[in-house]
Amino acid sequence: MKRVEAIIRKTKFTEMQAALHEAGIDFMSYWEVRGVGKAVEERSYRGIVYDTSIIERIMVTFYCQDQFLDPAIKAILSSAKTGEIGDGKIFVSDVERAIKIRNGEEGTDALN
Amino acid sequence: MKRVEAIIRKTKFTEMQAALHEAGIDFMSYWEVRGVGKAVEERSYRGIVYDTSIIERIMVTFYCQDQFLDPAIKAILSSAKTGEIGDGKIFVSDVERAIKIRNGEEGTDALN
Amino acid sequence: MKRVEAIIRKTKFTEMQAALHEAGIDFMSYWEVRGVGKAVEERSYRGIVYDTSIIERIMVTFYCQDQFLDPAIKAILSSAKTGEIGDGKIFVSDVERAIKIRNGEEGTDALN
Amino acid sequence: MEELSTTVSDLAMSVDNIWVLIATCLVMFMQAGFALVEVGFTRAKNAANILMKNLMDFAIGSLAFWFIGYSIMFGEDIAGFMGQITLFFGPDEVDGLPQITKLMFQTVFAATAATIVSGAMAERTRFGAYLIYSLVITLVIYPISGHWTWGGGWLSELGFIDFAGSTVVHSVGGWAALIGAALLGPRVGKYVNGQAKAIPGHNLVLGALGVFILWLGWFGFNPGSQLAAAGKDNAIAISHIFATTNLAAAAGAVASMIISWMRYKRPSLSITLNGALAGLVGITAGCAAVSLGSAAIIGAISGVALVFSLEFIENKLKIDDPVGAISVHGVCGALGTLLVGVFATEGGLLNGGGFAQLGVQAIGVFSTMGWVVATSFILFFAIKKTVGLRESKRVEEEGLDIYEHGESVYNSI
Amino acid sequence: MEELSTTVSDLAMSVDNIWVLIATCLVMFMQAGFALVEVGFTRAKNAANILMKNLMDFAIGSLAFWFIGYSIMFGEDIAGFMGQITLFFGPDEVDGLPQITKLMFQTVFAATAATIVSGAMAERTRFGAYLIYSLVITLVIYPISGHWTWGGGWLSELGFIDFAGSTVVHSVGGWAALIGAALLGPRVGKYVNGQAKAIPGHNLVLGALGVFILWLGWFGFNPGSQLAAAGKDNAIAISHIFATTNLAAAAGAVASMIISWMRYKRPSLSITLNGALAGLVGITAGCAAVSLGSAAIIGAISGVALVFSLEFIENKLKIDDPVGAISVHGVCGALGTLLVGVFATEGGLLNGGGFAQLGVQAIGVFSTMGWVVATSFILFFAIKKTVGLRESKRVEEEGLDIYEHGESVYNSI
Amino acid sequence: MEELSTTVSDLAMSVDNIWVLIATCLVMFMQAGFALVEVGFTRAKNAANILMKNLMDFAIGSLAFWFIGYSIMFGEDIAGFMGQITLFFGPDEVDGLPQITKLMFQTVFAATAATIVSGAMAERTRFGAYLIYSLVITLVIYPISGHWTWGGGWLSELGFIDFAGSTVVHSVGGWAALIGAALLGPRVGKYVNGQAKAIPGHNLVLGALGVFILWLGWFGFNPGSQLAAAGKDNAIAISHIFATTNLAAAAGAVASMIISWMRYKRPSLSITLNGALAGLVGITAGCAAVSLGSAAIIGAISGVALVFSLEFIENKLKIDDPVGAISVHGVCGALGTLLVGVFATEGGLLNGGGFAQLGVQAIGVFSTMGWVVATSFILFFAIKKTVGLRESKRVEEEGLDIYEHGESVYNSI
Ligand SMILES: Nc1ncnc2c1ncn2[C@@H]1O[C@H](COP(=O)(O)OP(=O)(O)O)[C@@H](O)[C@H]1O
Ligand SMILES: Nc1ncnc2c1ncn2[C@@H]1O[C@H](COP(=O)(O)OP(=O)(O)O)[C@@H](O)[C@H]1O
Ligand SMILES: Nc1ncnc2c1ncn2[C@@H]1O[C@H](COP(=O)(O)OP(=O)(O)O)[C@@H](O)[C@H]1O
Repeated sequence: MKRVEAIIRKTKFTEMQAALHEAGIDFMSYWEVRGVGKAVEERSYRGIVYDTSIIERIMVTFYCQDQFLDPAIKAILSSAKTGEIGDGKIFVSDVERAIKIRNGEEGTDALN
Repeated sequence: MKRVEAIIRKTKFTEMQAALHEAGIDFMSYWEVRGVGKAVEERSYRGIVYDTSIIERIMVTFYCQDQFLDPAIKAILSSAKTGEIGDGKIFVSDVERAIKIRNGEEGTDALN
Repeated sequence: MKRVEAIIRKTKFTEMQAALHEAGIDFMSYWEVRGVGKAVEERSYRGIVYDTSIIERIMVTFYCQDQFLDPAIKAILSSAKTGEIGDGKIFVSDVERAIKIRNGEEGTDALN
Repeated sequence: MEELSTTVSDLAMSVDNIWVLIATCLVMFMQAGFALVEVGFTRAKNAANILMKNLMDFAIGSLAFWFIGYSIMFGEDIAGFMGQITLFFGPDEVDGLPQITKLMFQTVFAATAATIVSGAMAERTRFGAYLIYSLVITLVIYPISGHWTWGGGWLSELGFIDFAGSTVVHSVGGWAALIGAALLGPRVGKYVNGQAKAIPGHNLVLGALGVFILWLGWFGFNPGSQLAAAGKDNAIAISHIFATTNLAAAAGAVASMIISWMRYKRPSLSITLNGALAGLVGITAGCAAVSLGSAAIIGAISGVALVFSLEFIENKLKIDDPVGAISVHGVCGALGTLLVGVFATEGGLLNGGGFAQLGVQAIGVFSTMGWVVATSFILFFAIKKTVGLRESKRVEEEGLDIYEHGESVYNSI
Repeated sequence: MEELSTTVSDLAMSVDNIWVLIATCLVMFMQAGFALVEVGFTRAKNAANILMKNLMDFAIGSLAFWFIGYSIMFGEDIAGFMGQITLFFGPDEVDGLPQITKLMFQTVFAATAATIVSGAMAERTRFGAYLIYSLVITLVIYPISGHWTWGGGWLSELGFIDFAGSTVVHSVGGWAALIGAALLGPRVGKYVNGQAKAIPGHNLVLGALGVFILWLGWFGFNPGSQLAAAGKDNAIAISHIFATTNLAAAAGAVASMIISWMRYKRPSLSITLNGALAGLVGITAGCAAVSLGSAAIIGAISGVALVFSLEFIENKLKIDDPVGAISVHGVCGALGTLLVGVFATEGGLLNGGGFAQLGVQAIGVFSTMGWVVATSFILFFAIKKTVGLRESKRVEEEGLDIYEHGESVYNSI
Repeated sequence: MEELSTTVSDLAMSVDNIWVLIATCLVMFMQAGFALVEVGFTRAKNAANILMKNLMDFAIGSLAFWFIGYSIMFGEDIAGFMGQITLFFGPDEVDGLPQITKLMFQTVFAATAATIVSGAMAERTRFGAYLIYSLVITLVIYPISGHWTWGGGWLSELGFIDFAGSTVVHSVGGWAALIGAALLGPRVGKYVNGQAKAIPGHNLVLGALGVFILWLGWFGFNPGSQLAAAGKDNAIAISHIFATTNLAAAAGAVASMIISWMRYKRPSLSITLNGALAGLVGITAGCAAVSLGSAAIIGAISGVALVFSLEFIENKLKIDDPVGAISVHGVCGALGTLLVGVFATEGGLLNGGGFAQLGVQAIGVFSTMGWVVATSFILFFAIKKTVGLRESKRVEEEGLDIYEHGESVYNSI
């Protein structure tokens, strides 16, 4: 069982959700984060002009069976990419247990 | 040392916090997320009726010693469950190190 | 490759970002969380006085190569610490894969 | 010469007319103030519901009051109890003021009474049930007790003083709120083992803006109730009322801030905002009858009473009133009306008038309270037994907005 | 005696003057209402852009209308088409009212027409392009068609009734919005495979506050358009207009709520808010010409029409209008103007007046529409081909605020 | 006949009275505008604190100005320096206007002066210290310099022109803000290695709404200062003032937008909002004395000056003023007052009046500045040395709301 964390552009979420759906991933959770990265933007506020590398991004997390991993990554790469700096990253790590609260089911059954 | 991530209904947070307290878990962090899942709701906006599976949930994360894990899971299952679709999931993974910023303590001492 | 999660005071973010930069960490994502911990504050609302251990914190997450880990932890400890209850924690876990969305690069190249 | 004299008297009427119309605008704007206070002092998940209720209070109220409410309140007196009904009131005639100006001014007052309840019953009432309540209070409950005092009914005969409606408007709303909130029961999670829990409002900036708007609107509510502005006496009167209103509000805010500072160790914004409103409600009955100094004292008393009333209703009565409407409008409205008997420049206890006026004030306060408690109990009870008053626990927990209205107020992405 | 008589007539003028100035204040405040509605019904990432557009509509509009707009609209008639231009209008003279009072009252009306468009073109228009549009509509498009009806032009000769501007102001804004939105194309993601998607506004509390402010402002817009308050007839008139305005708004809100309840199974806040505005726009033309009952009916019809118009424009025409400006101002403005021909107490179809007035109303509605559609098409097309009308996809996706203004409206830390 | 003549003159007074009372309402509403601007331009963690300060400015100010402030300012002149004190001013008499109307109108002006400071000292001042300041400025500092110009004091003898208070009100607030902010020092994190950092406000929608409300309120502030509306001359005057006020605001907004566009490459909302206010403050002194064209120019000059003043104070003086109050009210208030000497239709430098008036204007501006700088320095210094002016670093970092008031303004769950 894997946990996939993808940090993406806010505007790419809908497309990515559709692509993940194609790849068999129907469950996920996401929230807004601010990212510090290479993408730098100019801002001004009341006369102070400044550069910021802090930009708004969405963190999407989903937990899936190992065999869904590669299609899911492909789906993200194809849907969330613009090719410009600031597209974000995908991180994969291992998860030991999953439990569905509604009925207490464990393991892969709990993933969806 | 384990990291537990529970995605639950917003309204169940207070009850769950109390139940976790009983189970010896007094430290946690949480934030609001949006979840894509089986629970589907109907919305309308300015004349467009649509279904959405995007619902508001809370992501609760806590880090605990291994022996607290099972009681904690039981506590969540008993307090955050309604039995209806949308109750959410619990995911457990492994954590390597924990450090308390206040005094630099490491290991299980750092957990609380 | 490690994932570092640090839960810190909101006001310490800017300092910590600078310290991490010194330690070679230039990429991170953060968001606001509420923490349940030892720090207890008194509040009142419309005549009800109550204590709460729920306080606002920032969760900072970054993924880095193993050799950056110790300097990064040191940087956090030195910059985000006030010595008073409520300073927060650092948790480290293992990450298996990292992929850069912009160009599909994998591994340590994807981290920055 | 005669012609000129008519022109002048028409002109005086025109001045009265624009004064009352402007006051009507200010009072109408109070609807926005109430909406903001209520939405700010409750949770985000019920914001659409509250906004709808406030909008409908005014929309339905405008139609209903025009339909029969106005004539029940101001129609020819029938036995001191109510007025003769005229359907769809609105002749294009002048009777002191253009008749329609009076209709409009009274409409915004009626809507104020109705809207007070919405805050106390917030976050758990079925929307349909609320609409029924809102219709009935504007059609019947408010106009009848209003007739007693303002429409030439039995209380006005007695000499009951309620210049701009501490009792006629605010207490009516406040007591209906009391009954409604009591019959509904507290919100899920409000009391845990009999102990009241704080459920902080989601946006106090909105609440504060609402209070500023209400304070502004009260400069229409009270000085507008003079219903005239032309001539020296009227000019002095509205100016006096303007000042009593403002001083009472100021004193109410300061007093409640000080009390909150003493009792809860810190000056509380949520209390102070309510305190300003308490001062305003408190002075409404006596704004034309008391001196500036007395006004400040009445405001301060209201501000102090508010804090204790909030605690009493929350901790002793265990009635859950998310915005404090019962304390602000019911309790301080009644208190302010009674205090007219104490402070009135003519006839007040402290000005050598004895207990007579105070007695009349008490009769007015308690008879109106009795009427509203009885009728709104019947109303809410009937609603409860038929269409149902309260939302299901599930809907309440997830928020009324999504289940009742299919919309959420705050959206991202 | 003569002196006294002059004093009295000056006094009457003074009463008219303060009435119109106060109405000007109320209408000016509608700018805040529009800004809030537009910002609330769109996404957070474009909030600074919308606020800037609304602020600039009023700022640029004030300067431009003073510069030549006012005189084009109200200057001495040239062939029924436009007025004689006077640069920087503003003599310190009285002509019925102080001339500058008229300038100010008309300025806030002109700014209203301009600002309507901003909502329909929200979230994707280049800021510079918008400024050009805003300047041209206030300088030329609005004053010329305005002259036809209010400035002594050919429509006023025909007997076209548009008391406060359902057509002159609202439809002008609405049709310009239609053309602008059509030429711009829909926002990214609005239509997926030809199917309209909901893009909910980010803060409906702001939207609701905006609607309350607009409702308030309309009490300046319509009764202020009487341009007088002194004397019995004027007093009755403004009072009547006040009531028709309010009843139409109330009926519009209730009607659209009911329709939304029936069609979408739940009473929708976003629809009901628009419904109140629809009622207000609908009654604007006939507020002085119809009875209270007819006003309520016109409001209700507008509220119903609104819902179907929103659907039609969104699903059939596939024009993306984030705030519903085309339906509210264009469609309900035209409809309300036509309904004067049906409901007018004098000359209305239902009051035995035959089809004559209705015919004239239709001429007014469609000629104004033709003018605006033609000129704004030329304008937007010219902008499109020169400086460009629409932002790049990238900027639109990330939000106009950061790229156009370098600022975000909501900030934490 | 005689009777009729009295009726007419009473009627004229009544018209003046309602005009001034309505202006009072508009100016009172500016309190909400200031609260919104200040809360919007600062961070969420200090929102309750700012709202409390604004509420208390008005509440305490109302009581204090009634107590002795008004009579210090307008009581019988003592040596050109201050008025004779009368405790609790408020006789129910007419002297031109009802005396209490004057009290109310001046009260809302005094509260305006007080509230200006709150923004400049935001996010780091102790609440108790602020209350002391607020009390002292309304009781003493403002009334005394106000007396010089408006109460029959020495500046009015000289012929100093400050019609509605660019100097008397705004600069007084602005210079007190300067001293307060300087003595407090900058917020934690504002200057890093001597370099100013942006600390963006948390909600510019609130800021923009505040600016719209202030713009509206200014139509009471300036035209209301005529203190009369009846008669041809007054009608023309208030109408003229209305227009100069509006054009200056519009020009200020446009000018500052253009400058921000040139200097920072994008049209900045935060600057433009301040620019509109700069134009309003700038025209306040001369609104009755200059032509419409001059008003637009004064507005534009103020809008341009604003941008450079903001930069100068932030980068050169290194005084941290979160909302720009010093620049908007202090600098543009002084500038606008001086420009009366340049543009006044009668006596202005450009209208052939020579340097005389300009000299007098300079005396007025700098003597008032001197008074305020001196007294507020003493005041803030005394507070600093006794109860303490500034919150601890810890409290400032975590936010004043929780430690000072025990409440947070935004709550979820
Ligand atoms: N090592 C990392 N740890 C945590 N978040 C990261 C890391 N690298 C990138 N991110 C997130 O991804 C976002 C985009 O990264 P950025 O470097 O700007 O562009 P790109 O991914 O195209 O190289 C950042 O703003 C940040 O939120
Ligand atoms: N595999 C998953 N990965 C991430 N989040 C998930 C996953 N499965 C469920 N969730 C989260 O849990 C929420 C509830 O899940 P849902 O399928 O609606 O109900 P249930 O858990 O009762 O089956 C989802 O909205 C989502 O936020
Ligand atoms: N075991 C844990 N799991 C998750 N979050 C934790 C844990 N321990 C602490 N935190 C987070 O760190 C914050 C600070 O912790 P607290 O106990 O108040 O102070 P300190 O870290 O100084 O002991 C908490 O509010 C919570 O957000």
